[in-house]
Amino acid sequence: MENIFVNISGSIRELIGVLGLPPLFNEAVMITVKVTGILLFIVLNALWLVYMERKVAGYIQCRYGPNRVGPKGLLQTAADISKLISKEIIIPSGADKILFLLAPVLIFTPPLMVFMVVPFGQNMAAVDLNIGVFYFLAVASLSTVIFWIAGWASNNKYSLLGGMRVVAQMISYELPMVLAVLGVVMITGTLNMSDIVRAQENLWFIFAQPVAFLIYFIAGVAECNRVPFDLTEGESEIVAGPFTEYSGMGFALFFLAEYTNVMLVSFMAATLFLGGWLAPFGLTIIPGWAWMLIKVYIMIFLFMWLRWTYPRVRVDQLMGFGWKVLVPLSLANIFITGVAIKVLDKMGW
Amino acid sequence: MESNKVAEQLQEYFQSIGNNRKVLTVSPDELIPLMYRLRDEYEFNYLTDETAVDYGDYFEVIYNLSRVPQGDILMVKTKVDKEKAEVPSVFEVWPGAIWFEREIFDLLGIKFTNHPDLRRILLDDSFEGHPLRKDFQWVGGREV
Amino acid sequence: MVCLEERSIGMEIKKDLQTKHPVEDLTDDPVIIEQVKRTITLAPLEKILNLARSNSLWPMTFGLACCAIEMMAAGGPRFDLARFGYEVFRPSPRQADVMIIAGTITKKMAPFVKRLYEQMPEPKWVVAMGSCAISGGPFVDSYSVVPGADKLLPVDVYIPGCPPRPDALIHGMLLLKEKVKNPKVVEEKPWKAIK
Amino acid sequence: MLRTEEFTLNMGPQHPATHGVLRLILHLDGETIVKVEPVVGYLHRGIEKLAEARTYTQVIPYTDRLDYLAAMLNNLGYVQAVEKLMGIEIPERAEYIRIIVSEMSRIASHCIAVGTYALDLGGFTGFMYPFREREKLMDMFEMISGSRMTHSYMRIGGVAADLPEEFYPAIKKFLKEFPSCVDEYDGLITGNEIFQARTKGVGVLSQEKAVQYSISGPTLRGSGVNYDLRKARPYGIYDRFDFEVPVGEKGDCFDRYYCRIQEMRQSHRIIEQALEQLEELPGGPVMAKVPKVLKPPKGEVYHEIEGAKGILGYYVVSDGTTKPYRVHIRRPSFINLDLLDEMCRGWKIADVVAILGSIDIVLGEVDC
Repeated sequence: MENIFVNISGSIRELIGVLGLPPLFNEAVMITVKVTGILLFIVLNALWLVYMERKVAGYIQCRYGPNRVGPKGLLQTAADISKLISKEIIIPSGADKILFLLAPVLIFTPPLMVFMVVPFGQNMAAVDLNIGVFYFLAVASLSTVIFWIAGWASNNKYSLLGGMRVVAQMISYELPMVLAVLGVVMITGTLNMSDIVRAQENLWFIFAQPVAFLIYFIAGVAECNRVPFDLTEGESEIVAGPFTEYSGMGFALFFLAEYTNVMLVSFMAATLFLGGWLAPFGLTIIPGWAWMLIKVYIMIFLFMWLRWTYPRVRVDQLMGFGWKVLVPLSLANIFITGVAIKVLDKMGW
Repeated sequence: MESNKVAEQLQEYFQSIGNNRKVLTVSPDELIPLMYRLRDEYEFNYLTDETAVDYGDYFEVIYNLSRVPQGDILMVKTKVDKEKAEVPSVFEVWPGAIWFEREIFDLLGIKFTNHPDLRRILLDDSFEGHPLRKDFQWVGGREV
Repeated sequence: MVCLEERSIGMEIKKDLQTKHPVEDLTDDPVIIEQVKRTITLAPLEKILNLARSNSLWPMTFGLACCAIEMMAAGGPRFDLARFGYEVFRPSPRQADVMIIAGTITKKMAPFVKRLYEQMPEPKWVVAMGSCAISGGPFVDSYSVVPGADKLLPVDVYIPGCPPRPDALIHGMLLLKEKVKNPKVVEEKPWKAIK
Repeated sequence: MLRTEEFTLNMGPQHPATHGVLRLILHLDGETIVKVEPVVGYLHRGIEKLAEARTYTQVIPYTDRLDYLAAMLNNLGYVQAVEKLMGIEIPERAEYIRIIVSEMSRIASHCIAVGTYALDLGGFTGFMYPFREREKLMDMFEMISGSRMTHSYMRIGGVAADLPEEFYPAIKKFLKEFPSCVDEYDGLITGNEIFQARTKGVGVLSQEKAVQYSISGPTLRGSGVNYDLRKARPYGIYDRFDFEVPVGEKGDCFDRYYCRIQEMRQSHRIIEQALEQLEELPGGPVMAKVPKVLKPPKGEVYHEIEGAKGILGYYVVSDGTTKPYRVHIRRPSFINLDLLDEMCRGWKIADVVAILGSIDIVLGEVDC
């Protein structure tokens, strides 16, 4: 069971190899198989997360979530998405047509590109980049621009405000995220995702770097625009932020992209801090990739729990907290880890 | 409450003051000095309510003042005839009167002099006529 | 009794084709009639989409008066609108499917109601909740109240009551669900919808 | 030279945070507010004109639809005004029932005020928990008056009907659970650091300005003015119960919100005492001897009570016929709203929502 997926990809490789086509072609086919696999995984998970969020919200608020559509309400999100597909797409007059239609299309690319690097299990990363973490941080910040395009193109004052808030928030929370991840990279000395996971054999980094994990988690919540930092889609202030003007499939893509971002940040948290596919206390009866999924879902549940308890922060408090608290804290964390590494080397570990 | 006591003391300052059944009546031109005196000397510092009634040929504007936090209340009334419905605004005595008077202007058509911005507040600006006047005609929506 | 209303303005689904197609009285150009007959018909795909649409009607946060509080109570913990998947109250008209007119429409508010209705993307429905939205209610002979929402918009479901109980609203939404699932239920057998 | 322009944003009649159909024209400089211009009247149904064409008893259902969150308190105000005009003495039992029912209505109104305030600041769960308590109150109202929100339960001269038997166990169970529920709100909303960060020190209202602008209710008491009509000028039998009036110190959004939470606890105490004293009473009538067709003597009366949102006053002029000549309603939400402009200057958009939520207005009452 452990590397069932590795065997599948191996058998596909032999299947194509038999055709005797040039090796470059094999590589291309392998990559497309992996991309479709990951895309399928993402879309299915996003649909499932929408349902899970509404059920979790229901139980936190002492009411049932959707339980009438399909068995136990499982088809609820399917009904939502197919309804949104068949909705009329309205392009507001005076809107920047190309950008308006481009934004929902682009919103899915940054998370998809980063998922190529995420190690789902023992050497199950689609592309095992040796600068995985750096690639993740670089590409994840692309979605800022896309939100801003959506905000600008819809020619609506609320979206403009939402777009301005997005730029301010996501940029000012990139920095603490990068510095927190730097703490981990200093210990492992490598940027390769799988090596980082292997380095957590005996001690997960959440115990070695608790402060870094906390900063990473808070910055992750801000990156995905989740409550208490959901100022972009501040429901009671600026109606629906950048996607006020989007109807039908445009809105559905933004809706699902939010959950893909949450999944992405949880995957990274699991690999960097919770020891990826390593089983805790050696319980290897459950395969590695299943452990990875369990940890990711624990993190996602944390995101949802946070959403249904906290109100929203104000814009200037958000910026103040980001710059005055998180950045100095993460710098101090880097300093202490540096000193600790030096001291531990001296004591010959 | 002690409206008749207030009435005697103020008798010598304002001739137009009258007192029937515990209500101070005063003419519009002496309204503002009386209000200032009531607020400063008798610390009626809280204007709870200001409204108006259309009695056919004249309007009556009613002010209810009370003392915070003691809680006594006093009613002051002025009369102004219908054609030149012009009452001085008590905005400078109690700034809270600003929306009271806009509503009275909107629904009854009494103009308040030196009121900061006298516009319609409840009805649409394109609405003609003042609904709370007794001679207001309108067609209801009931399909008879 | 919650009653179902055939929309006063003929919207997207035409009657069955054997009878004279309504487009014929609009134009007598055979090409256009042919085109219209070919496109606007109740294809199986439309049936599936109607099924999906009926199970995820997103109402727009558009409370006017006392009925809005009962609408919030319907979304609350006890009468849980979330069970049917209708609890996603979208503030922006672009993402809403159903406009629940909960309260009195005054003449000053009428143009905004009309504009919000036009901003909603097709296919959209209107639920007139409460006797004020149905016919002006206790304020029908006031000088500033529009006597009924159907003076402004085509209304799909009328929910009487002042204010109607939250479970009456849920019953109305279920009726709308029947209507969306099979628009013909209104003409032939409306009582079938009211199980 | 870089020139930044002001732009106006329309928090229009349809907005998730305006508690109904209030339109705020915000003149913004970036995110900070330069000027707020509230536009009201989108729910003006002309109740005062309709009341002139109805008999005295027919006006009662219109008063329910004014502040539709606390319908009992509206009835109480109107009915006591007409009784004062006609000089009717209502039986002791009816007085107690009125007190219990109006304090329950005050708790229901504050439940919604607290719930929607948490919703405006983004805490969706804080909106759901008070609604759960309110549903229990709704059941009891339905037992008493047959309707959840628009009860029209009080009549001129007493109450429509006596309390049903199954009301007493229900209210006792509610009174036992309610304090723990209010502590739960404290934990979920008041104790929440982000909620405190969003409300402490925001939209400060000084005492002199509050009194000058005739603000009333929890908004006035939040600024430290101890003026509650139930204590300052007791009407009905409020002087038989002992309860404190919660008063804030700094007059910011948090104090106004916290006054409402404390007032829920005080109303809970009043209901407990009223219930005990009601049980000792012999079962008397609940309606005074009042003629079927009421013809009050010519004259006028102005009567004020402490409504859920503030001082609710009724000015009734009668010309001796069966229909009132003029009914004017002093609506607290309408008056509390005119100060929104000064309180919001210099704050952000998110604070306009917080300040508007802390004043707690109901559009049915603002537009009458």
